Amino acid sequence: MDPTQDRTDPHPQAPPASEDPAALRGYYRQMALIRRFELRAAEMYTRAKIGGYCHLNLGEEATVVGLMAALRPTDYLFTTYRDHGYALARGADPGRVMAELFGRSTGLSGGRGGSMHLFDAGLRLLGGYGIVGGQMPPATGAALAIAHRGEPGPNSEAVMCLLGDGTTNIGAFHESLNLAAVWHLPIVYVIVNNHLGMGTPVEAASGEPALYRRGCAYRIPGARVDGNDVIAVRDAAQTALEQARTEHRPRLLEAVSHRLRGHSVVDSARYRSAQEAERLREQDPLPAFRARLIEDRILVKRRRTASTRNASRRSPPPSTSPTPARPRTSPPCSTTSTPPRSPTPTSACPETARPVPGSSPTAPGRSSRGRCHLPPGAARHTPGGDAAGREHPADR
Amino acid sequence: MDPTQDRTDPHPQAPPASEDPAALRGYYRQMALIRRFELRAAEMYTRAKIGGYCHLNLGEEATVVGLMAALRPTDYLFTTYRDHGYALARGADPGRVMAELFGRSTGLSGGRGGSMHLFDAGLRLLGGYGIVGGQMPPATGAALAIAHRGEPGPNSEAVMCLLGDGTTNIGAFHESLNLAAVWHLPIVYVIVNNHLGMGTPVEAASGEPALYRRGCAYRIPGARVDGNDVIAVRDAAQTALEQARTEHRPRLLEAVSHRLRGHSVVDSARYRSAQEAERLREQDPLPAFRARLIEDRILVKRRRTASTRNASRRSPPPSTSPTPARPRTSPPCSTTSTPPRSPTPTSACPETARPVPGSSPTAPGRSSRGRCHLPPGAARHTPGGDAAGREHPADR
Amino acid sequence: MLRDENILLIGEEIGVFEGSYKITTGLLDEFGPRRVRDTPICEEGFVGAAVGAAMLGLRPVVEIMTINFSLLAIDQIVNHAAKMHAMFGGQVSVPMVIRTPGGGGQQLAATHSQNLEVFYAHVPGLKVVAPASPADAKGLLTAAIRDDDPVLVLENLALYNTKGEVPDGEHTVPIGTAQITKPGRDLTVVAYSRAAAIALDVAHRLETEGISVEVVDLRSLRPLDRQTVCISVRKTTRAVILEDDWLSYGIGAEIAATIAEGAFDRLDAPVRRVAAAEVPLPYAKQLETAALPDAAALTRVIHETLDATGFTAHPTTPAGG
Amino acid sequence: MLRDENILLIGEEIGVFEGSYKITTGLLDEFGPRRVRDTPICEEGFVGAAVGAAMLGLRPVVEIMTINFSLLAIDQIVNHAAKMHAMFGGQVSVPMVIRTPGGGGQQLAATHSQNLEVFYAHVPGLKVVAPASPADAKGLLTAAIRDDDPVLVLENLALYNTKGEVPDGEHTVPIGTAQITKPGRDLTVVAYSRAAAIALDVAHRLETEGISVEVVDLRSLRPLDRQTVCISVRKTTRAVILEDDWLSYGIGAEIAATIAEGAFDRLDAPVRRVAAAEVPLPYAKQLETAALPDAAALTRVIHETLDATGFTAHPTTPAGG
Ligand SMILES: Cc1ncc(C[n+]2csc(CCOP(=O)(O)OP(=O)(O)O)c2C)c(N)n1
Ligand SMILES: Cc1ncc(C[n+]2csc(CCOP(=O)(O)OP(=O)(O)O)c2C)c(N)n1
Ligand SMILES: [Mg+2]
Ligand SMILES: [Mg+2]
Repeated sequence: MDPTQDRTDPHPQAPPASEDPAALRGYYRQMALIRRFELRAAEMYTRAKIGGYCHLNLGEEATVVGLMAALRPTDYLFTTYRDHGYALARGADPGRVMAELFGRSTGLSGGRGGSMHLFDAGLRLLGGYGIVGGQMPPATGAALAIAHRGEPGPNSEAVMCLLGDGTTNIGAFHESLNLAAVWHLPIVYVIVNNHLGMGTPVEAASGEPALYRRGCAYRIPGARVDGNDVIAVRDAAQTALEQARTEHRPRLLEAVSHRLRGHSVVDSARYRSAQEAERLREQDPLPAFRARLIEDRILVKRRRTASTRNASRRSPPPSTSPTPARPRTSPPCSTTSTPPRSPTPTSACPETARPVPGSSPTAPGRSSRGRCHLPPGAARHTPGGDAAGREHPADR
Repeated sequence: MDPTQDRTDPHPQAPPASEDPAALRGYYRQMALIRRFELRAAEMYTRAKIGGYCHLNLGEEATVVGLMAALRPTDYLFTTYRDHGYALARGADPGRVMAELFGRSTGLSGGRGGSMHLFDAGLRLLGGYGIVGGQMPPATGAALAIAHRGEPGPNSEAVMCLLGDGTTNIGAFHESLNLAAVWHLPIVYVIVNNHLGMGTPVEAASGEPALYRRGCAYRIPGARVDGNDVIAVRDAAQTALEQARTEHRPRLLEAVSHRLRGHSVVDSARYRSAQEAERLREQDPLPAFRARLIEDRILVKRRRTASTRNASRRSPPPSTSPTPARPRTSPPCSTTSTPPRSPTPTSACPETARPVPGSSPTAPGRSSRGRCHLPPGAARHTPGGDAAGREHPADR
Repeated sequence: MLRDENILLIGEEIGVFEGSYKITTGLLDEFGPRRVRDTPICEEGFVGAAVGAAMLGLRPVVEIMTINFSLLAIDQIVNHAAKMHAMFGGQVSVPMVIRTPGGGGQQLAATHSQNLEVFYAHVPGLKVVAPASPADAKGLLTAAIRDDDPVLVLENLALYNTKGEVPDGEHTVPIGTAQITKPGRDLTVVAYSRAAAIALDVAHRLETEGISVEVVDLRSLRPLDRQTVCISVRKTTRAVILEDDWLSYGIGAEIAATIAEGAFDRLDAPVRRVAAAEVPLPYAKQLETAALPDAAALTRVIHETLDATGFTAHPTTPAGG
Repeated sequence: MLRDENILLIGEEIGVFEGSYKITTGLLDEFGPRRVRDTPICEEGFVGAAVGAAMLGLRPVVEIMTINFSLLAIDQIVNHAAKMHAMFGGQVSVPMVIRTPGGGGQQLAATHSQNLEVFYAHVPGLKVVAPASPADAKGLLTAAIRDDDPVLVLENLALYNTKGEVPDGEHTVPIGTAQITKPGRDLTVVAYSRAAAIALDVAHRLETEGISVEVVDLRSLRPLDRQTVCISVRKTTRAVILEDDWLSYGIGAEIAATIAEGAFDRLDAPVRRVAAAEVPLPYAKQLETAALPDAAALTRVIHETLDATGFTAHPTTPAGG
């Protein structure tokens, strides 16, 4: 086999009819949940309930849900800052995701990370990352840990690492793929190609704009899939993951879709023409999938808000959850007192020197998908664990 | 044309017979000069006349001379730390190169750079670089300056950027090639594949060990050439440079040879077996080229040391050249004196505030190849130029 | 840019997208894509390319979207741009400018809110400026572009909406000169960038309480104008430093050490520093606010420093009183 | 490594090549390529991979060939390893160690001779140690490996041939504790790494001249043991700092600021710093030597500091005399 060969299949592989109707309804419900959640997030951002940057998955719902459907609970996931949908589809409680966006201590990352930095050790969602490409070396290292501990095979764990199209041009992309190739690591890099990095088109940014082909420089097989087709995405990801598991070799997958709005909530996307915006709305994966399911009588046509109402019920704006405790201010050096301890956000568990605000008990509403083993690195640090008494690194 | 197509031609293209005998003798003389110089450098290093690291071109002479023969005086050259041969073949005076290794102010870089950092503005040798891959973005930027100022065409300047095989795995390689591709820059990246990065074989380091193919990720055409064949190297480089000039598009060229000794003078290369070392000696390009020239009656057989004696005459150990002036020590902050000026190596030109020790008048023995335009950035900074009175950036 | 054909802008999203903070709006239309060059996301690549272009005599003005991302390019800045002139024996210069904003307070969380100025201010071969006012921003940027060495112009996200008078036409501020933005008798506050703006506010406020604070705006971090700092503190005999970066090994440490050395015999009180809490900056608004230095903290430490030396305020009597 | 299966070494040329400074000689044979992992040249990639491996509970010990190359990986260290524990709400730790040597004096020229410790010591979320003796090197490395946070172990090329007693078996030095390597009465020298070894020599030499110098070896730069420093200086009333990095914004600035704040009322003389000249380090041996701080410079500044306060030596009379 030519290792750089093109395995693109832009056509949906499995027509919904051959699928389990319950699963299809589940995908649709997840897609609708994400849509609803993101619209709500945009609204809350505009109302200044959410701060910082806020990047939405609007238009990428089929990609998000398809990818998450292919992962096992024991697999690890690294995402970009455009991460709300992935957390939701992986089974995080929408209330806790929204709480994170609101900066509450009940948020997925204890209010410390915000929109770009969703993390859930229990779900093996090992972070959203705000530095472009920054997630790629750590994701590669997670795959190294898997390879270090176990053999290739159908039961091996694997890593999925998401990245944007624009991210393929940064050094970390190259170094990560090359390392995964020479170290034989079980990882699937997924390029979520929404055609733009902020405002820059793929063609202006990448010497090889057929991004799935860029694995050629490492003999990593690549495939491209229609990111608007949830089933096709799921199948392509499943194939890639299976190969990664059984061979302990990396794979590259490109899912092509569009973001319906600007780069982040503040971006009005003026660089897009009206026709372009119109064309995008026509390609919106959500109504398309809904229509198809109704046509196949998998979904019964009823009031449009049926499933989104459900979503809204599950994600109340968390206005009542507590705000994280304030850090103390820093005392100056003094020879009479103990060595200076500078402020650390404290948590509700004063008996541990090191606050672990994110590891509150699993919130209700977390799906069974989320019940997986904790990664060892996280398990050691729940309150009262062996980390008790350890000083916070930021204590100086 | 498939932009990632293989244009490898491992066989020497032009047999010496069809070449100008004087040119061939010139190549041989340059190769022999480099051989002799490097052996002398090794000796001087062992005798502690040379400090720091010292990386030699032993075994790479055909590659070095072939590449330099393809460059025009108006082209720009960026090299790695393994740079002695390139400086010599580009026309630098061997005495001044050795003076640099000795840390003398008459050295190519004024004794400031040492073995890894040879620089000659007049020769458009824009530096040896010690950080792996560090030369690639600046070389790309030099090509950007060319493209910024002029149009593509047979008279366009071009940049040649050298790198080692191991260097293809670092992020700067990826970012540079991609930039050159999307910005349409006149640059030829030359991978000097000596099979090892320190002790690491290409196969262990690169997911795609056929390194010239790695341009595939940027649609940059690549070619591989036998680095032991000076003519083949020259021709391949000329072709690549011509394309870079006329199209303002990058090219990738891989020249395959071996280094005959360790990574640097201190490395005894214990990781090589005796047979391997023996095999390498058999592939030594210098005696092979000599035998061929003699066979073709281009070179008259005489005492082996003929041309190397010449080389030795041209590179005396510069034990009599002056040492650079010592920096002064740093006065502390004081409110009564002028703002503190911390030490700067001073030069022999006290009338300029900014010392320019490397720009002493062209040393005798520099070949006519070296008579080219100064790059504008350098020309502005000769002593007494408009830089006079400017404070040294390190003056604080 | 009008003045010199060699000036070109390089950065992510500076053209079509008009800059992620809209600083470069309109420049693409005016100068075209040859001189306003959008780049793929590759900080090391495009900063390094600017280094090479500068070696050939262009004067690139690079925008790194925020200082946090400059860590991806720091090898090209510290190991290359800063070294070349000296290491190559003076044969080449690197006349480039890197503009990059930093700072917290925008709820951008730990990786997008840093003040990493010390990483550059520490390095011989670089110049580093950090303007606090629109006029200085213009004057220092102009000086930076005309400088033959690599200059970092550190901006601050929180200052992007600052309005203020900007001199028309030619306006340069010499790199390496601090400015006394408000004279005073009782205590010197040394600051730069956003902190200098806060310090000025606090000083004006304290004036009404009868406390005369002198404000030194460093403007340049490298070269550092130690003389202006020391002269001021020798006069007022007390100093407080306000800085946005982390306390330990921050900019303020050098200022405090400079004062301790250059004004030792005149100092009446220990030099105190008001800086950011030493934590990765949290996202939650309350936590973020609590971790950043502010006018209240500065005011408190000024009072404490004065109190410790038995100072009593001398309220300005109303004019003519 | 014997004790914990989770420990693995990652670095360039650490296996077959045995490390470019031969530190890892023999480890490949003992532990095999699974636990002693050679990597391609890609500092950001392999340091970041260690971050990810640590997130899953491995304890990678990474070698970066020299601290100069760490600039290529600094995004993974500062923007990732240092941030994750706090930014992800305490759900994950990054128990990794980065060993890397630095320092000048080997004629490696400007890009290969740096002391960039401030770049890491400034950053909350990291721990940074810099041992001066073989015993501390072992003790601190052990502590670093067992630490649940990212720790940088800064070594010094010039110390690689230092010989000294190393405790057998279990030996840990708590991170964050300085050590008084020689007690004294008249003046405190604060230093770390190679400079601490020089300071100890100088102190012993001055003892014979009747000058009693106390040497504080910081050992850890972050957390910094300010207490030991301040207690020592409050006792001796005078302090000199010796450091190998550049003076401005160097490690010594924080020490000087700490002393100026914590021992202000006890200080008899300004705190002086002896540091490297602020230039890209030149290759030529004489220039290099002149640019680096040494025993002679330290001795001179000690004398100057003592002289300035009217100190007169009290030579030790021979025993019994
Ligand atoms: C190293 C770095 N450089 C620049 C940025 C600013 N930035 C944030 S997102 C983005 C565009 C990324 O595009 P892409 O990879 O296509 O992902 P998308 O946002 O389209 O999902 C840029 C330039 C950053 N966060 N990190
Ligand atoms: C960024 C960086 N990492 C590591 C090194 C140490 N180093 C110097 S040369 C070298 C090997 C380079 O191999 P290659 O690119 O094949 O060039 P060669 O030495 O064979 O000519 C390494 C790892 C360095 N100088 N810079
Ligand atoms: Mg995109
Ligand atoms: Mg090599």
